[in-house]
Amino acid sequence: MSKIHVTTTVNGDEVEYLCDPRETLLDCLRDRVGMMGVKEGCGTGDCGACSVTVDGRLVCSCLMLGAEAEGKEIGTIEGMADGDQLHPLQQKFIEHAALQCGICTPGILVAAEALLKKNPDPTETELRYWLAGNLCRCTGYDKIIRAVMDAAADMREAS
Amino acid sequence: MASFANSKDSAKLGGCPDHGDLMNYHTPTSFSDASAIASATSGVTRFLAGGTDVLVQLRSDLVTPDDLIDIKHIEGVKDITQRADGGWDLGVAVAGAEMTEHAALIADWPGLVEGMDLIGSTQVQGRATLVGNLCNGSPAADSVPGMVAAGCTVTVTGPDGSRKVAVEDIPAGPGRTTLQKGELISKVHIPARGENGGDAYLRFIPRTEMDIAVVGCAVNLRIEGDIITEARVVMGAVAPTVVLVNDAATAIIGSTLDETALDALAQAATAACNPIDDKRGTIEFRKDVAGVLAKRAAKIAYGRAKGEAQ
Amino acid sequence: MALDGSKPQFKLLGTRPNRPDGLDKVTGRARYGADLNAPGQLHGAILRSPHAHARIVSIDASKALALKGVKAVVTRADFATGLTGDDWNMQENCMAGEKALYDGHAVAAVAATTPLLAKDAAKLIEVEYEILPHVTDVDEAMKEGAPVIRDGAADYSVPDGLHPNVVRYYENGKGDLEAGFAEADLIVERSFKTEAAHQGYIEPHACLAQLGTDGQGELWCCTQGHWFVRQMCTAALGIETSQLKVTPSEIGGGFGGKTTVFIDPVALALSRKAGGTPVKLVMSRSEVLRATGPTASASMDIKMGMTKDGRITAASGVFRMQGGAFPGAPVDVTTDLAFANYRIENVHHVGYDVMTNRPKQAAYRAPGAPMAAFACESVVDEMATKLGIDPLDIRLKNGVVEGDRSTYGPKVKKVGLIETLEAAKAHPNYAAPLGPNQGRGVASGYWMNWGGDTSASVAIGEDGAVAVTVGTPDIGGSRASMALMAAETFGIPYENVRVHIADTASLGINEPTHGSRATFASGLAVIQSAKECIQKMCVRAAEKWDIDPDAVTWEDGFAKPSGPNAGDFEPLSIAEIAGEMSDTGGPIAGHFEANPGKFGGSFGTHVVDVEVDPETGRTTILRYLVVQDAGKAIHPSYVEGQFQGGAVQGIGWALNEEYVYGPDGRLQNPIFLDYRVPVASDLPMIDTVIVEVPNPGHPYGVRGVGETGITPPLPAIANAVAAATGVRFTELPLSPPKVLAGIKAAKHA
Amino acid sequence: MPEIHLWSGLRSLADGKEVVEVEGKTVRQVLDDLVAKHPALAPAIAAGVSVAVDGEILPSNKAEPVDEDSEIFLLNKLRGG
Repeated sequence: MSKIHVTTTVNGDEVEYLCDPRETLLDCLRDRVGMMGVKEGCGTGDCGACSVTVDGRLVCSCLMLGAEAEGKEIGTIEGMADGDQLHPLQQKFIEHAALQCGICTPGILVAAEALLKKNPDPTETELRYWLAGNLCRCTGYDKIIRAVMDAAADMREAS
Repeated sequence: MASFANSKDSAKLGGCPDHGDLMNYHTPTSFSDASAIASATSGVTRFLAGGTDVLVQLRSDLVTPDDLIDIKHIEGVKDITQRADGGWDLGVAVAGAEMTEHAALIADWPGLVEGMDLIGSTQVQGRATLVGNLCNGSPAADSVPGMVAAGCTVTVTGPDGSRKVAVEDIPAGPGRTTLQKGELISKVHIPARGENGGDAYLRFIPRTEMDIAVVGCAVNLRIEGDIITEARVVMGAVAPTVVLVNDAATAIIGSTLDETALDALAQAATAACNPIDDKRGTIEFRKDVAGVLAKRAAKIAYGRAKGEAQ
Repeated sequence: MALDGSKPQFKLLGTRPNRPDGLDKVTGRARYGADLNAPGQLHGAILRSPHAHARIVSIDASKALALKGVKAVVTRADFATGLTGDDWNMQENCMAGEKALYDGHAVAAVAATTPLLAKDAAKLIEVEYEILPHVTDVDEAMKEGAPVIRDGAADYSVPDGLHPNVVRYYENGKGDLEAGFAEADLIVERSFKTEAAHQGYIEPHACLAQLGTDGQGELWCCTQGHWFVRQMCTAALGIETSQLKVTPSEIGGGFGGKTTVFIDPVALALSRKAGGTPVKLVMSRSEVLRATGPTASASMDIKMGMTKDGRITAASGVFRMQGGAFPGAPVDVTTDLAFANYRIENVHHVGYDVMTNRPKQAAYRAPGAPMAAFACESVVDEMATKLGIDPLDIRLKNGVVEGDRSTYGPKVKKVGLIETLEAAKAHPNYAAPLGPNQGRGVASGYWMNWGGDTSASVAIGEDGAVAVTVGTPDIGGSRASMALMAAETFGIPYENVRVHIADTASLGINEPTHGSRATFASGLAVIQSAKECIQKMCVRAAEKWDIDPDAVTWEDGFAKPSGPNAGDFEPLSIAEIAGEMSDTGGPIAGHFEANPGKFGGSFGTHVVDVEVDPETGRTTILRYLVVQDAGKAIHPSYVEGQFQGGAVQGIGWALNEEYVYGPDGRLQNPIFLDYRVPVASDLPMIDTVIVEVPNPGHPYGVRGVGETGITPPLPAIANAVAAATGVRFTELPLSPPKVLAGIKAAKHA
Repeated sequence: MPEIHLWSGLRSLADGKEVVEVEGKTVRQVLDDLVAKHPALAPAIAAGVSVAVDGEILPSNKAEPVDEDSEIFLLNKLRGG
């Protein structure tokens, strides 16, 4: 059976894999690259648990083929912290108890980081709409929203 | 042109001892190549731009194409360019997020852009395209009423060359288009906005985000003074395809969008509905809300035409 | 055990330290059900019935098995025979036998070398069905002539003359209904319906299973309770419990839906058939929605009577609960808790457990309680409105307090309903001004909580650090509360405690993290185990000092002489005692095994403001307040999290979530696009007030808090919509088409 | 003697009685005595019941003590999520 050879960059590191044309980027990141922090909640782009960035753009990795990653720059939750230094969003999520089961957390962190890069000072409403594609069934979103707003404020102060 | 064949023979389920479902993935670098691949295959073909529908269908086992043709390697598919006449040409792989980040495009066609922007999540916006939304053939496609109301056309490239087609002539019914075998859309053309015009798109969904439109309505109009001189009203999700409702336009042309005109607009919008009862809404509900949305969208478009901040 | 009155001031309980597993969960390192792979593993896929009700005439897997890389196919024939009762129901639900009983029912499974190959192979399994008539609505299923799901499924409780689809009957009451209604100045009688809602956990079921032909196996899976998984899997496969070791992964939500099994026995059967090769099996979202969960749907009739001054004189209810193709709808909870908020002399309730061609219902957060609350609290609200009495006042007047006789029988113990009502009344949300098309709704709810089989151990390390081992998976931060309770008991820093979730081979049996029991029961077990350690450390100190062990006390992490008479010795720290333990008698550990009662129920009161668009029927939540009794909030952030999460699940159930079946009996909305759980932009912040009426049955006063929160939202929102529109809605969800139709009908009336 | 209160659905299996006086010092003993006095209740008890002794629900521990004047309620077996 012939597979497609893909060379791509994941969290700054070049990786290569062979994939079936039907495999999604999500499948490839998990099964071929070992990025298990990227979660599958639905496989249909409705839950956001598999959120990653591709060339800086936030996408659902379940809605992109692994073959399409050729030559791209992929960012996942595994690349969010700077070595042993957590990203402020990660730190605030822990402090605010913004996660219960934690399965949606990687996707929400990646999505929130993408927002703050684009808009460092979002309103609560902007944040809620930005995150509308990231389902969380545990928290009712309250503490997630608070954690992101708090992280954003800290990041603005630090910059 | 690169082509990756997963297997050569035509055996789908059961015929191949090595594997079951197979799919060939192609990455042509020109529309004519893409058309040639699609023309040559005898099986199910899908074009891959944003993939937000194609991959869902693949995942849900609804459609596993024999040939999947990724058109993002073709030059220019990500370009947004303004023509000399003031109109816009959009590449077929321009994602929603790229449109909503384009201030000049939004300034001209806020309704068209907001229709696109309403599709799916932020993540989906990073991939989804106007053309994908159009060719998916859903009567509830959020970007299509806005395109039709604006009077958009598309270039269709096929085995016999290219032709321009009005957007409203593409959908043929739920999940179907008028595109022939080997044909694909290669460019979207948005008319010049011109003076004193405004457009708007509203949809009704049960939640605030993430749903398929239960009813959608786009209004595009032009005024002279306070009087509406031109209008196009388009309804989505209320019939097998989006509907350009001439009676609704007639109801407001010549008016200042007063209460009488708005009521006539609502009536015409409701009358144009031929909806179904389904998990997303009832016939009665869709008809009622069609009128409500038509009024609300018309008011926004009118405000925009007058230059009021919206 | 009594409330520990000697410790009025807590040093750590009530603080908000970072959870111990936080770092793993924000960096993507935490391993959930689908995150483990075994060398050489196979991948499983399940073929599911496309029919709501069909006899399985034949299954031919030869084409699937002919594919290179396909290693095993299993059908029901590969499972144990002769099961009865709940075991049979569970097995039949995991793999259909003679009939497919609902759309999505598993009929065969395959293991192959890749996930795609397994999926492709499953499609090649040919099943011949004889399609049978089906029924998916509870009221239809009870009617004469309705298709019979399974004859002989009814138990002893069902009176003669009912349809065979009625499989359990429950009737409870007291007093004199007739006299009670005669005393009433106002009687309201209404019928209500709720649709099934899915737990909606974001992590689909997943497992990695290995079972050799020697009958020894291992299973890694996401579950709320791995001993339950072990019991069910071994029963389904006909092996002894001790032969299977189950290790729980981190769990991506459960809400009751992961207290049972769906795929785990199938993966084990595939592994066994494939000669013991590990098999990984992961559900897709549509499989989750079609074939797991959801909660029961309900059809209910309520009649209540009230005097002019707002005293409830009588209440009766009939509850018809649809639990899918198997017995088990929570008819008992629904009936018993329906009127449990109130002191009512004359009560009668009847419940029916009804089978239909739908997936087997699974527990969902306070299973059974929200439906009853919707019906009962809607009627109470309507009566309050008609009598012009404030809805909180009417609850203050009738709400149960300690010593009252409950509507379901026993006397009420110490509870905090009144305290929640008073706190709600004092909250600024209750006085916030309302605009046009806006309305405020109030409702209270109850969950009696749970103890259950519990086993834990606490061990002291050589350096005095503490390892806590519990058997209840951490779904929402329970490691943090366990560590807090252990640290509080020892008097040591929170950071010196590490909490582990043990596999099934490492502790006595544990019930799942369900019934709002983990913080109560595992917490109790941790405290008692820690106290056993302390007692042993005091003995070690006494021996060292050569004094009576009774003359040693434990304070803030140190053994000390209990007073001047005990002798003058330097206190010994936990680290000092631990450092010498090998020479003073060996390891120091404590453990606990029991099935504790006295779990102390939790009441909650919710206040919600909504705005309803009169032209489209869409409801927007403007403000939401949860007030609930936590007994003692060990880690307040996670208590608030439970309140908020429960409320938002209730909001979803009230407004947009529902199972939609077509005329063909197939589920029409098996993806998150159309199974509409609330998204971030649908909601405001969820305000919370933690009320603390300590539970006398727990040393630190803990009451479980997980479930009560989903009980009040259904009626609170319906009551708010009634206030905003003037229309009383009696069917959930309050989807826009329904609400708009109601508004229009009221206009024309 | 301790008294066991039966839910309405059980009363037909106990000669219509709502309350049955029983002997015993533990939950197990009083349940055994209840079934001895009213054998028709056997399947119901075997199917599993929750027992509330003096207002306290005891999930399943049959060794729990019962006093001479205890008020005992049988409840359908409860289960959480």
